[in-house]
Amino acid sequence: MGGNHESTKTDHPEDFDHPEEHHHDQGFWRTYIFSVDHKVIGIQYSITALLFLFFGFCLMMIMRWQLAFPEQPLPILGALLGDGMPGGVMLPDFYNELGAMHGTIMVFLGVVPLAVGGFGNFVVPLQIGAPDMAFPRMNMYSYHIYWMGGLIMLISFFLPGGAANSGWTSYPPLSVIATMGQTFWLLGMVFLITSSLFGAINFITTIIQLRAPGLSFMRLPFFVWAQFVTAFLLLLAFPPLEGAAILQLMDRLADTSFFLPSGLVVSGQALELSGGGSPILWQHLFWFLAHPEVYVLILPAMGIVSEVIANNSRKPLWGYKSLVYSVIFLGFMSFIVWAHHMFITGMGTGMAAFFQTTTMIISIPSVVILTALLLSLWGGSLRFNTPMLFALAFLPMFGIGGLTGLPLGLTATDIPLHDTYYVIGHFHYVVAPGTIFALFAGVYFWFPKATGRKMNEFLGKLHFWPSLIFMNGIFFPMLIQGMAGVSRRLWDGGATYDFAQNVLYLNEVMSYSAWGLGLVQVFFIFNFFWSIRRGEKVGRNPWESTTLEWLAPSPPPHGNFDTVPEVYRGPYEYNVSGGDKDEFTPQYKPAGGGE
Amino acid sequence: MGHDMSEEEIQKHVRIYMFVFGALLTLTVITVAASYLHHVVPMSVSIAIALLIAIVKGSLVACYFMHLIDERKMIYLALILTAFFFLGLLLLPFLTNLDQVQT
Amino acid sequence: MSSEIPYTVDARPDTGLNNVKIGIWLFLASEVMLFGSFFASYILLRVGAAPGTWPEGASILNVPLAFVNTVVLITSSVTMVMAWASLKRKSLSKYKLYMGLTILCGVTFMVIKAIEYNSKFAHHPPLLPSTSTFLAIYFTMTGLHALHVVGGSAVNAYLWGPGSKLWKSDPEMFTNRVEAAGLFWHLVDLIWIFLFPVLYLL
Amino acid sequence: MERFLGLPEQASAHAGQIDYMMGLVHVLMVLLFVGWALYFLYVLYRFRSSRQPKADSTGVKSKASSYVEAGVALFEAVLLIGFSMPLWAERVNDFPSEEDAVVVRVVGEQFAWNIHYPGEDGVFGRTDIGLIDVESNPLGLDTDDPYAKDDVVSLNQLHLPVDQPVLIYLSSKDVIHSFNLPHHRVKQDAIPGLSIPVWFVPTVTNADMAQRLGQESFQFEIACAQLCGLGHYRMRGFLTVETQEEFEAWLKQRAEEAAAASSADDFWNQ
Ligand code: HEA
Ligand code: HEA
Ligand code: CUA
Ligand SMILES: [Cu+2]
Repeated sequence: MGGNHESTKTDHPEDFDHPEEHHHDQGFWRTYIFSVDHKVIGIQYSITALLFLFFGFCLMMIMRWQLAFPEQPLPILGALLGDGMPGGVMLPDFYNELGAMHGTIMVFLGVVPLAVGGFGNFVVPLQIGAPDMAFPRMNMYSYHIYWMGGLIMLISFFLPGGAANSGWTSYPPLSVIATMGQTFWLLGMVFLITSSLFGAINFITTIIQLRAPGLSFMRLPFFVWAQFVTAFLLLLAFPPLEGAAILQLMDRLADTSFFLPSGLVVSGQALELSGGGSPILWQHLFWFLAHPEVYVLILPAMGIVSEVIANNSRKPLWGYKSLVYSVIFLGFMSFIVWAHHMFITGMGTGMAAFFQTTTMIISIPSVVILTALLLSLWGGSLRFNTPMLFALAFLPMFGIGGLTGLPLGLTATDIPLHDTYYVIGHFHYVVAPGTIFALFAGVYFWFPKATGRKMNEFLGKLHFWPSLIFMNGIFFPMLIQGMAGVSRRLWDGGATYDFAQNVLYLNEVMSYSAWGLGLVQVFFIFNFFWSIRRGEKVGRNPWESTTLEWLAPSPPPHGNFDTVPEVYRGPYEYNVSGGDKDEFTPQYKPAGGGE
Repeated sequence: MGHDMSEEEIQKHVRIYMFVFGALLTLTVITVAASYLHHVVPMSVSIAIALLIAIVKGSLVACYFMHLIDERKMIYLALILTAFFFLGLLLLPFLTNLDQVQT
Repeated sequence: MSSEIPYTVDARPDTGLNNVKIGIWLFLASEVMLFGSFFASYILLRVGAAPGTWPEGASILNVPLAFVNTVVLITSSVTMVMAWASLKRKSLSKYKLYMGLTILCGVTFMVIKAIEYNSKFAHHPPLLPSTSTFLAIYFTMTGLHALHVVGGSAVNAYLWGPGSKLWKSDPEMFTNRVEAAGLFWHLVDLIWIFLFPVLYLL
Repeated sequence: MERFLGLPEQASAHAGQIDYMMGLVHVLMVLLFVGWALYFLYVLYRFRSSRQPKADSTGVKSKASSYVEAGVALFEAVLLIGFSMPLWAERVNDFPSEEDAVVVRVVGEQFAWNIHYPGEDGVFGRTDIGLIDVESNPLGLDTDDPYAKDDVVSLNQLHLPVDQPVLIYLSSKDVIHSFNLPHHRVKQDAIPGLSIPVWFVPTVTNADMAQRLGQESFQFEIACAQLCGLGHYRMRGFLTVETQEEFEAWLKQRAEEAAAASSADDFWNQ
């Protein structure tokens, strides 16, 4: 126990220990694998999650072949994929496996771990001026539980009968009578949920307890606020899904019938069951989690975008307070809209009225947040570097995604749109060119902090522009197909149906766009690895930013800061004083203390 | 709980614990006894009695054993939030059952 | 160590809390939501059951045993809080006594639980989770609760045995740990207080 | 508007209302998007750093954005209260009485739609899962039940008379399916253990629709909208909307076919 409580309170931080001097060699395993340092854990999370994202995307690229050219053998790769693709032609069951696993991997193994585990871990302690997370050991466990959950999901592909194939929503009874892959899916989910719970406890405690002196809640960077609210969503929404997963495991392994009604007949064979369960119960428990979950996907992204926009427009965020209140309100409301995914299950007027009203209400804070970000640009001095491009593109893309949520949220218009590609288009606009773009922005933005080097700008732009075009090439046609009534999760992309014929040509457009998107990720992957060694070397604050993480050395050592930082002002004081040169006042600059 | 407590304070606490212990035992006995009543009173009444007693017992544990009776604001805030969503969760089955489309 | 984390033991002045205290309460909040989902399922299944098919708990389950178990668990909660109070009085030996009793209660609870389960399995015809939805929810909820008892007892045993060495070097941190373990243990008790009437009596 | 949005042709009484509302929502969406997009592009051009080397940190003072937000909220309220809620209430409350409507039971299974008409007596015969036979009796209809004698059962072929309310009782034998009639703006999950009523009024016959589209022939389709297993993509049924006479003729023909089939069965069973 060093007397560090003392030093955190002191006004003379000089006598705080210098981390470098204490840096003893901990060996490879302790430094890189079983590290308790939040930065190492953050990077572990990020890399693992990026790999999963890429893997999830590859699954989809294979599926898109079948969607564009139903029943034609997939060249080259087809032969390697084994049982699911005899002669290179994808079987419907295999398609369903890939679809379910794409959704699961993207959401639970890709975006959440990257946005929360990766960026949250790496950036939050730095931004609040803390030496580490509140519970470093638990932090390490949550990473290791995460990859184990991921491994269980991956292993399930090799089981007899393959991976889970009942969609990422796993609706029973289908999921209960499904192959063993579903059991692994449920087990994997229990791991992932546990990991997220540990993470959430850690984040909340860290943000409440470890803020640097002077860093009041209303001086927190918006990213920290977003992570704070996200952590509460994870903490309180995930346990019911854990409960539901346990119940479904019981149904599968102990022959209970929580989700199975009496009188089920599968392929002409009456099932031997006690019956008396309810399939709707699963849907309620699932969406009680999964709606907050979709805000878990978007809030950190909004946080990243806010940081990047404030920094690169060189002016304070417009309406910081309204942003904070909106994000809190959004988090709160997200718990009471869940049943808008279930309008078509036979819902009476009362419940439908309640849930569509809450859904409309929840769209208002999103509009407020987006408006604040858009207005922040006015009067700025916009620097169009790569992170900024991705952050800017986020705005209209999230706009399309969010706006298409409105007709889905109103029961009457949801009737023709539910479970069509319109829904797929809606949420991919928010998660792919929305969240994924924000995450890319974050990678480009904080890469210098993590490595001490910048990523290449030219390659960055080469990555950005085609990505933007291809993203729209994939997802806009989905809205058109959905309007025409094409259902989702169709192995042949709708070819069976007459009414779908005149929008079928779009399947090819989407598939080529998806492969194009895959191709241009090469620029990113190359840039990423090349820049680790060869990128332009930078100092502590390459983006001339105001928040605390840029006070630490790049990369920050164990313990982060040379001295405990003190905070004197709000997070975004760019160009608040006069003069005609661009200037900024970091949070750690004492009042009156000039350059 | 602040970390420096005088001997008297602790004594006082211990007395409270013993009192709560007695109350919990008594209430448990009452619940079981009352459950035999349900042949006399309607089911809904006996459910209400049982849950009411359980809530009282739960509150005793939470307030005194878990010291919620004097905790910090931050903890209260977190718990109020939880309680709210917990109630939402309990409402869910009623929502489902009462509002299913029927002719 | 340079990267010592603040407020692991002492309270942060403006929140008045140390990290462990916040952490454990957040964890308890998530536990409440976990069991909340089971209670919600219970209600839904019960309300939705075809009339007359939902059995009365007492007609299948053993109320006297469960009653004894309730008393055992309540007692353990008292001994737990007494263990913590003993540390406040700076008496490790008293602490060991009370903590030992708590663990004993936990084990007793599990033994009784095992007897209960066994009699269900040994019943003719066996009463299994797959027998009826009532039994399914009974086994799932009590099973998960039992896992919590086992987990809590394991932590308690650690704090009673090897973990108590910390008392010498850092009594305050040790007291905090015992308090956190206590909070968890009380929650386990609290959950049982609701499980007992809901499953056995109604 | 439905043309513009690319919705399928309308073929039921309420389709127009839903499409009208769909149009309204999309007008709001397009207005918002285009408005903000114009602002956005202008800002990107006007405030690029080469043109504006030092940012002006004052920020926007105008209240316009608050009015826009309030406008959005108001518009949403109108959509909710003026359109969505009444439309929904009509769909789930105002069921036609069984006397006035054509009553049909539709039972989903992996991967087909079983259609069950009550026949002349208007009462569905008893079904029992014990009697189910995949080939000959997919619904498990109890042929000893007097009400069952005149029942008509068909697979994937739903016939309905035009301009008459239809009341469908929807359920499922195995997993969740979703009964989707894209042209009629009807979609309802078929959930095992529940029997969920759906109603609508088909207003266009197959022949009329063929004419409207300038095609030789036209067939309405029943699509399954909920993932139900490996055959989800091909769980396609057919809806034929026809005149009352054609409908009755079809029912009769089906009944005769069924009788013939069952007597053939009897023959083999002897
Ligand atoms: C990050 C994820 C995310 C986000 C943020 C949202 C946001 C919203 N979602 Fe979405 N949703 C999903 C992910 C998300 N959703 C997923 C994954 C599904 C499908 C799950 C499945 O079935 O598999 C889904 C499905 C879904 C449904 C169910 C559809 C169905 O199955 O029938 C509904 C219905 O109400 C809905 C509504 C909404 C609404 C009203 C919002 C609102 O919060 C949106 C509010 C935002 C706005 C209103 C935008 C404001 C725009 C502007 C101010 C203009 C800006 C313009 C420029 C910059 C040019 N969503
Ligand atoms: C976060 C969520 C998320 C994300 C990001 C995506 C991204 C994409 N999704 Fe998916 N999708 C879902 C969640 C997501 N999806 C869900 C939940 C479903 C429903 C599943 C179900 O029906 O149950 C679905 C379904 C779904 C379908 C419908 C299938 C069907 O109904 O049958 C389609 C069809 O095209 C599709 C396509 C795509 C494409 C082309 C992308 C692309 O945008 C992907 C882009 C990805 C990248 C650009 C990753 C890049 C990463 C790297 C380059 C890493 C580099 C690595 C290192 C440096 C180490 N998705
Ligand atoms: Cu039946 Cu999809
Ligand atoms: Cu939602």
